[in-house]
Amino acid sequence: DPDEPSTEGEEASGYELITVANPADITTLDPHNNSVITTSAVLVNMYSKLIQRDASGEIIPDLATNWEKVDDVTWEFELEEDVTFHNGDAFTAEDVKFSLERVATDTTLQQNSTFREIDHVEVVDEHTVRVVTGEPDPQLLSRLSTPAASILPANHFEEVGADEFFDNPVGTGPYQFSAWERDDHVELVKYEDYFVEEPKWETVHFAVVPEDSTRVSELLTDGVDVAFNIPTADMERIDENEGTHVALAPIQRVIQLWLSTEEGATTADPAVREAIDLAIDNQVIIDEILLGSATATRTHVTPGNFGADESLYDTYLYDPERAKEILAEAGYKDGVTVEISVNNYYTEMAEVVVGMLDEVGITADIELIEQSQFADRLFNEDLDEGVFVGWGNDMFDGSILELFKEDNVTSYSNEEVEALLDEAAYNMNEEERAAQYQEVQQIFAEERPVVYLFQLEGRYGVNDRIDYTPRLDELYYVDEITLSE
Amino acid sequence: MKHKISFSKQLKNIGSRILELSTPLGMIGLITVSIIVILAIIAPWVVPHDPFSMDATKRLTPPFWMDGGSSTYILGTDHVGRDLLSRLIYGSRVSLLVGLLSVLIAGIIGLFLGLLSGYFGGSWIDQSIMRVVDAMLAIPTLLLVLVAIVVFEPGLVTLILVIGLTSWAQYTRLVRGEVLSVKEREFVQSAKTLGASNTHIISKHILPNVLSSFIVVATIGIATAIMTESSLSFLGLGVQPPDITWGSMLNDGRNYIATSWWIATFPGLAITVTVLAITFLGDWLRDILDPKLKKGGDDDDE
Amino acid sequence: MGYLKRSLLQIIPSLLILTLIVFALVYVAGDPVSQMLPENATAEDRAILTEALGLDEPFHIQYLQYLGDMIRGDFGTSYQYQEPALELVTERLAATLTLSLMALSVAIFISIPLGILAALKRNTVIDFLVSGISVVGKAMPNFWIGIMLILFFAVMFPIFPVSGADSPLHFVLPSITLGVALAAEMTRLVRASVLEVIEQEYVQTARSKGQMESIVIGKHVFLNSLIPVVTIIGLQFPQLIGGAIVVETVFSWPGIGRLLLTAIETSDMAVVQAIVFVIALITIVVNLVTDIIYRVLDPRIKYN
Amino acid sequence: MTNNEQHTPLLSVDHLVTEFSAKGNKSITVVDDVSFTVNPGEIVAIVGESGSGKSITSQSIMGLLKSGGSITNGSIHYQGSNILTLSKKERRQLRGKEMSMIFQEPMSSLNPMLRIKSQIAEALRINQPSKSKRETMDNAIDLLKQVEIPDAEAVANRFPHQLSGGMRQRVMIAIALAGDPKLLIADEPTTALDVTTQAQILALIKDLNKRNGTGVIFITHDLSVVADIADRVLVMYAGKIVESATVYDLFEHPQHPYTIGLMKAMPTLDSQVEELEPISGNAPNLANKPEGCAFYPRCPFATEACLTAVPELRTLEKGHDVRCIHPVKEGVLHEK
Amino acid sequence: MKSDPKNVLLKVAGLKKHFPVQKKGNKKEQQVVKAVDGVSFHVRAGETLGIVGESGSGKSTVAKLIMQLLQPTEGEVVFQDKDIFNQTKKQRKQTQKRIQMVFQDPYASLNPRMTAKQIVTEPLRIHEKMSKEDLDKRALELLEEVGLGKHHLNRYPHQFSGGQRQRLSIARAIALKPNLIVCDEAVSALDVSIQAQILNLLKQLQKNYGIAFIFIAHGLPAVKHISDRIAIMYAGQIVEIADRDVLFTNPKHPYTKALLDAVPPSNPRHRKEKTLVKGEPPSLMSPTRGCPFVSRCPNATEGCHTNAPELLEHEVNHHYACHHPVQAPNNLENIGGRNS
Ligand SMILES: Nc1ncnc2c1ncn2[C@@H]1O[C@H](COP(=O)(O)OP(=O)(O)OP(=O)(O)O)[C@@H](O)[C@H]1O
Ligand SMILES: Nc1ncnc2c1ncn2[C@@H]1O[C@H](COP(=O)(O)OP(=O)(O)OP(=O)(O)O)[C@@H](O)[C@H]1O
Ligand SMILES: [Mg+2]
Ligand SMILES: [Mg+2]
Ligand code: NI
Repeated sequence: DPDEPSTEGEEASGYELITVANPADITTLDPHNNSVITTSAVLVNMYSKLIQRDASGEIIPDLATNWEKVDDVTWEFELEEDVTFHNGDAFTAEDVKFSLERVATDTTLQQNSTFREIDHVEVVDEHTVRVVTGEPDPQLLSRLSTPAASILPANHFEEVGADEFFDNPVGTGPYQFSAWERDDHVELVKYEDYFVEEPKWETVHFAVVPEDSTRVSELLTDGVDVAFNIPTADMERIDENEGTHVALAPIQRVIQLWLSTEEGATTADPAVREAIDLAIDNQVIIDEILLGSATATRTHVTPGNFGADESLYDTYLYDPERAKEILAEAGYKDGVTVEISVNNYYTEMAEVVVGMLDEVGITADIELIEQSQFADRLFNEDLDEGVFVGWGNDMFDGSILELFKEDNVTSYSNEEVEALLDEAAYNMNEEERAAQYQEVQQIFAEERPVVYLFQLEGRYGVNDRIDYTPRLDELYYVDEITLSE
Repeated sequence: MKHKISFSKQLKNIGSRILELSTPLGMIGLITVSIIVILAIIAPWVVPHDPFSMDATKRLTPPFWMDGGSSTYILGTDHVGRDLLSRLIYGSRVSLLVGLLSVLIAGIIGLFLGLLSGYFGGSWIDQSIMRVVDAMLAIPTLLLVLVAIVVFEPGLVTLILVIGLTSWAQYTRLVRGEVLSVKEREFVQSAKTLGASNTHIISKHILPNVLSSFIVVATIGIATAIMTESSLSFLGLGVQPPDITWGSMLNDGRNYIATSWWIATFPGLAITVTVLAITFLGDWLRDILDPKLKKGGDDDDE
Repeated sequence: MGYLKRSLLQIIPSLLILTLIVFALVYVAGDPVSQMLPENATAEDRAILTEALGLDEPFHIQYLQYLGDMIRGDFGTSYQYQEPALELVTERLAATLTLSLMALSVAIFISIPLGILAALKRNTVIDFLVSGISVVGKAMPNFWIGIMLILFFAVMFPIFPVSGADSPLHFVLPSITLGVALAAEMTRLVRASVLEVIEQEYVQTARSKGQMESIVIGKHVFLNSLIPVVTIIGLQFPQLIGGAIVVETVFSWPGIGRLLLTAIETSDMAVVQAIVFVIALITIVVNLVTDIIYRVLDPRIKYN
Repeated sequence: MTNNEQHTPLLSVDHLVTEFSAKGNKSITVVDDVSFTVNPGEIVAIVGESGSGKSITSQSIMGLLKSGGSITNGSIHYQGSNILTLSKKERRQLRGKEMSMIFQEPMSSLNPMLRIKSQIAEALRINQPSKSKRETMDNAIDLLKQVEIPDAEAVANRFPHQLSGGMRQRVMIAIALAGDPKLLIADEPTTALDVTTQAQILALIKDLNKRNGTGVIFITHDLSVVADIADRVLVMYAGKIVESATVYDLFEHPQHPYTIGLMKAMPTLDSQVEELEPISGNAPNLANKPEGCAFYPRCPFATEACLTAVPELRTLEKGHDVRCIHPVKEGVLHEK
Repeated sequence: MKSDPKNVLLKVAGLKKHFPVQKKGNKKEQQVVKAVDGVSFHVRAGETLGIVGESGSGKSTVAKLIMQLLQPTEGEVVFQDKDIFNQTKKQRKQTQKRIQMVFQDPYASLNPRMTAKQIVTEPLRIHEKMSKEDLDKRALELLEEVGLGKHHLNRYPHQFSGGQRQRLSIARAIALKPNLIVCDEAVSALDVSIQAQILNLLKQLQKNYGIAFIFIAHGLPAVKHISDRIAIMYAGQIVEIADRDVLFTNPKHPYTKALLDAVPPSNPRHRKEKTLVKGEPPSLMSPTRGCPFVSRCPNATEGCHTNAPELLEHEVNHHYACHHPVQAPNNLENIGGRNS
């Protein structure tokens, strides 16, 4: 197995090796061609971006020390000096231009669509670049702070070509690539010349343990330091076990129930939608199924995201009696039947929701949809009137609300919302823009094209020897992990 | 009228054969399978609770004999508070259905092609059937089912069809082999000398003589199908809720094995016991269906 | 060698049929485009990608294209990994084959002594026990066995590591898990086969020479009862690999089964096709090899 | 008798009873109170219908009963000592060296996986473990030559399936001779063979018997083979010996109705009869044998008494025993 | 008699059956087993022709050819003046009705899953449309004809003894009142006491219905007992064919002579020194140009190796194929008498 850091002669510091167990392997080492969060979670340790988010979602410097808006379509970034890639190449503005233009122009890259707004990148001088977008793009900073905006060494990359480069990739991050044993683990080692400070850990392992119970077993037997996505059932066991504990933190995923407003759908009747909202006891699901590891919400734009309406956060509506009344008033004497497509990843929660709906006289027929089929079915509009999903928001932006713009899944149409979203999309005035999104959230809460249930928390099993505070973006910045006293 | 008498006599013969050839294991198999089948049929009338109704506040109740157990939920409840016993009983329905129907599909295809292939052994018909069989047998059933399930979306009907349509090859091979050997037996030759047609020979002479080994293997096939379903459930591709199968129950409980063992253990036991019982039954059927194995001898003239 | 040539010739149509089955399935499965794009991609984004991947051609063109590529050794590119699918498969093949072979060894190691024992002690308590255990072994879902083994032998009594494929110790639990069913099947077979051989007249002949019973069993009974056992290994091999899909998941084993599941989850069909094809090819080769072993073992075939 | 008193017989079987226990059922007596002796240099034939217990008798002597079978009564003395009291190992050491056996089916009595030479060598090595490999091989080929196998060297290198039935039976005899046994049991060694081959094998066994003085128990259901080879004959019916006599005595003065029946039923080359006289009915099922005389249902001479009385084996004249209440007097055969 | 064409029921002329086989080694050439290699004979209505020969000499193959279970390589089989291999499907069915067969193995020749009634009425169901009542009646008649009774009707083959099964086979064979029954080793597997029952039954049936038999067997005594004429087969050919008594008293072919010599005596008093044929029958795959018996023949000369003798009618009704026939008549002792 991997080269255990040699501790001969020295006292073992404890920082020799940290192992993080994920349910899935990384899919690629190419940050521009990846849309899987577990992959990004690993890659952020190897590559840097111009800017990044801190644990709470604030944008902070990374390779860029300063940035400012030149005009509505131009941003200027001042770059860090004396930065070297893991192979020794110096980091310059050319690398930024190369990297951002690669992802913005190569249509075969999975992240191309996110960066298509970028028209070109101008090298002002060796340590200054300008990013120019086609249209005014208020989300540009969000885009540039995602792992997909990672900076690669232009010269080296062009010299060896993509295939060879990703066999042995280099970045400017705190850890450098060492080995990738497919479906087993990725190994990173400390990059001594990291431009911020010397990284703490000698070696980092991202192990792949797909089976939940096995991952927990690994944690319990000290096989791993951090086990991501542990089953709620095991939380108590991990906490009670000597030497391990559970760390929880909100993540960007909100469980929600889309309700079609298309003519003919049962849920087209606002009364039904309201009844559904009122019938669901969010807290019971949170407490019983998730053992508290979630926060009730009535909006998708949760705190830490641009344009969040905090009044709709950490709250929910539950009034089964009123739900029954509403249905009765609306004339549903024999009850209502709603068909719901469920992303099978959330089967357990959906089953409980079905039970709750049943209480108020709404019969829910659920159809489970395999995770891999879900996106396909969604795009082919081959889903039932109700759709039970968990939806992320990797831009940390209110623009996620555009899901319900124009021809959307729920056929929801509201001119006001349309107008607000259209404006916000290109509005470079942050305050105004935030207000626009907040207004949309209020309208949604009223009209319910979607019933938001709760924001999930990431569940991490952690070995007591380390201190680990999970992040909102579910990424592991390994250097944030320290040995506990 | 005469044949009616002989028919009832035959029935009686079968009855007495069953008793005569009873072995402890065979009886255990027969009785267990009967109980399961009966339970499956009368499930709606005997379940103590609605197997679908959940009560999140009652979740993870242990079986009645344990601390915190309750006599209302004899085997406890699952992770969303549904009665395990009721689900177990209901689960037998779909599990058996999957087993029976998929084997029925596979069996009919397999038997038909096997008879064809064996009877016309060596001909192009045989050759082409066998090449397809080789192709089918070269891929692990589970893999084939897996790919197919993903293509056609998981669900009860898909599952039955897919298991059925991917597992016929083994029956074809078995039947073909049997046919090839039965075909050479002298009684088939003698039927040929009588001028019997191919259909007559296949239906009257070959089929009855390959049927017993076929039935035995098909019985085991039911058990295999139940196991395949549970493996698929484990991989999240089995029968989808609200349909209940033992496999899906087992899968529901797999994250609770360390904390609430009963959720996965009872369906696991149910699968094991059923598969065992079916295996016993199959072994025993082999004996029952063999007219030669008959105890005692009334060989002599009465 | 006429036999070998004939067998090899028979493989070709089977493989063709196989590619057709797999390709048809994958074709029906639809395109992977939606998987490849981020959540907030638009229809336009999809169209661009579809064309880029050449997924807009009709079925037969795509199939012929696929066949042609395959003959050239190109099984397509995994969109997930951006690598040749075949390479991905062969990379992981070793892990799965090692696991399967270990499981096979476990099965052989368990079944042969037990099967012989049961046959020699026919109708005794030992026979009943062995047969009982083997039937139960076959009737338990293997993932269940795996999870239980981890719970007992890695967590409660930390004798073996939980998962992974790093040291020889890591092999123990997974190969037992995977081997149990085969061991059960083979035990039954060995028992039946020994029972059959032991009734043969040539065994009596050996005894009538005054040969020691242990040698009679070892030399005359065992060798002859091995033949059906060899054939069953060939037949059971695909099921072993099938079982590996599940076992690899339980034990985080970096093999083909895991790759397949990921590929299926992400509709990475090039990889699925490559896996099915490679497994089928291996199965066919294994069958050929067992057939040859069988022919070598049995002089009745060899010298006729 | 005079001869017998001087030497103890080679083999003496007394009141042998062998039973088979079938699962759950009461056990069936397959060999029932069988007594006979074999002297050195003597060929004793056992005849009887299929299922009459001939093979089980021989397996009892060899100690090779299959599972389920056991000797429940009687004794078997070999050269004066009761071999039933020997340990398993001592019993095994008798086999091959003192007594050996040839089986009915030449097709299945050789191990299909081993070359002829190694099967013969195996028998040789058990008896002379000290010999070198070369010597053993040479001996094996000598043995093959002894049983008149042409081209012995080549045949030694073949596998059983490459030989014809007659050759295999010769190989079996060679194996049986490897230990120079004093007693050879041949269980229907020629039944599966052609007449011409049968004649060759019979000649070979006779020759052996003459040359080496080997005592032979020859089991058959063919009376003419008996006529050709035997010194003494035991007729078995339903597990019991019903008649025992010298071969001449038996053919000239058969006493038991069953023996007579067999003779009349047998077509011969020298007879000119239009119709054979078969024995009516079928052999009894051993699991529910009739009370009284087992042959009663098929016997043309049966009386009331036969229905209940179990006949004893009686000595009618010197060396001629019959198990019948009213044995056929001399001349009956002609009268009928 | 022989020249009376009306009396000839079955005529076999120049019949050959060569089985192609794969031989190991890289030789491309097609190997054949000449199982039957130029066999001619005839059977008259109501008579019994015995065929005797060593194992593998082609007896069963001849039987199968006559039963149309095999297609001949060459030659013809004429039954009631029609070449049976050259007929329409309808005619074929007619022929099949007229020729029946009884097989050797009473355990294998009956379908274990049919009752006695079903077995004996199967030919009737195939060839004749009969009412159920008639079928039942006929089944009983047939069983009684072969010495079985009403209580046997609903039994399965395994509930019968070997002899009884052979009776069932015979009952099935006579169901359609055939003109010819081919018995391939029909009594070889039976005990003597039972064998006699079956032989008597066959004779009885022949007497009652005038059925002709082809009686194939190893055992010379049984063949002698039942046959009118006897053909001796060796290595796929008939080497001698004659009336029964002629054959036994005056065998001409050295193989016939050897065969007769090899038969064990019926009484120990008749033990004699035998002239044993040495060696094994020749391989059917590498036939010599000469006489098939040459390798084992005591009389063989140079000519026998190169020149195959033809089967010719050397004496009236006595055909044999030999250049050096046996001279002295066979001096069997006690011909005509039993052990008196
Ligand atoms: N293993 C066994 N279990 C039960 N019964 C047996 C067993 N072996 C033989 N028998 C019975 O013992 C009786 C005698 O068998 P045996 O083999 O001695 O007959 P045989 O005289 O040698 O007959 P054959 O001429 O057919 O060889 C038969 O009725 C048979 O059914
Ligand atoms: N289908 C076949 N393919 C190849 N060879 C065959 C086939 N059938 C028979 N033979 C061969 O033809 C020869 C004659 O066989 P046949 O069965 O006619 O002999 P037989 O005289 O009936 O022998 P037996 O007395 O043993 O029944 C044998 O050498 C046999 O091996
Ligand atoms: Mg015997
Ligand atoms: Mg034959
Ligand atoms: Ni009726």
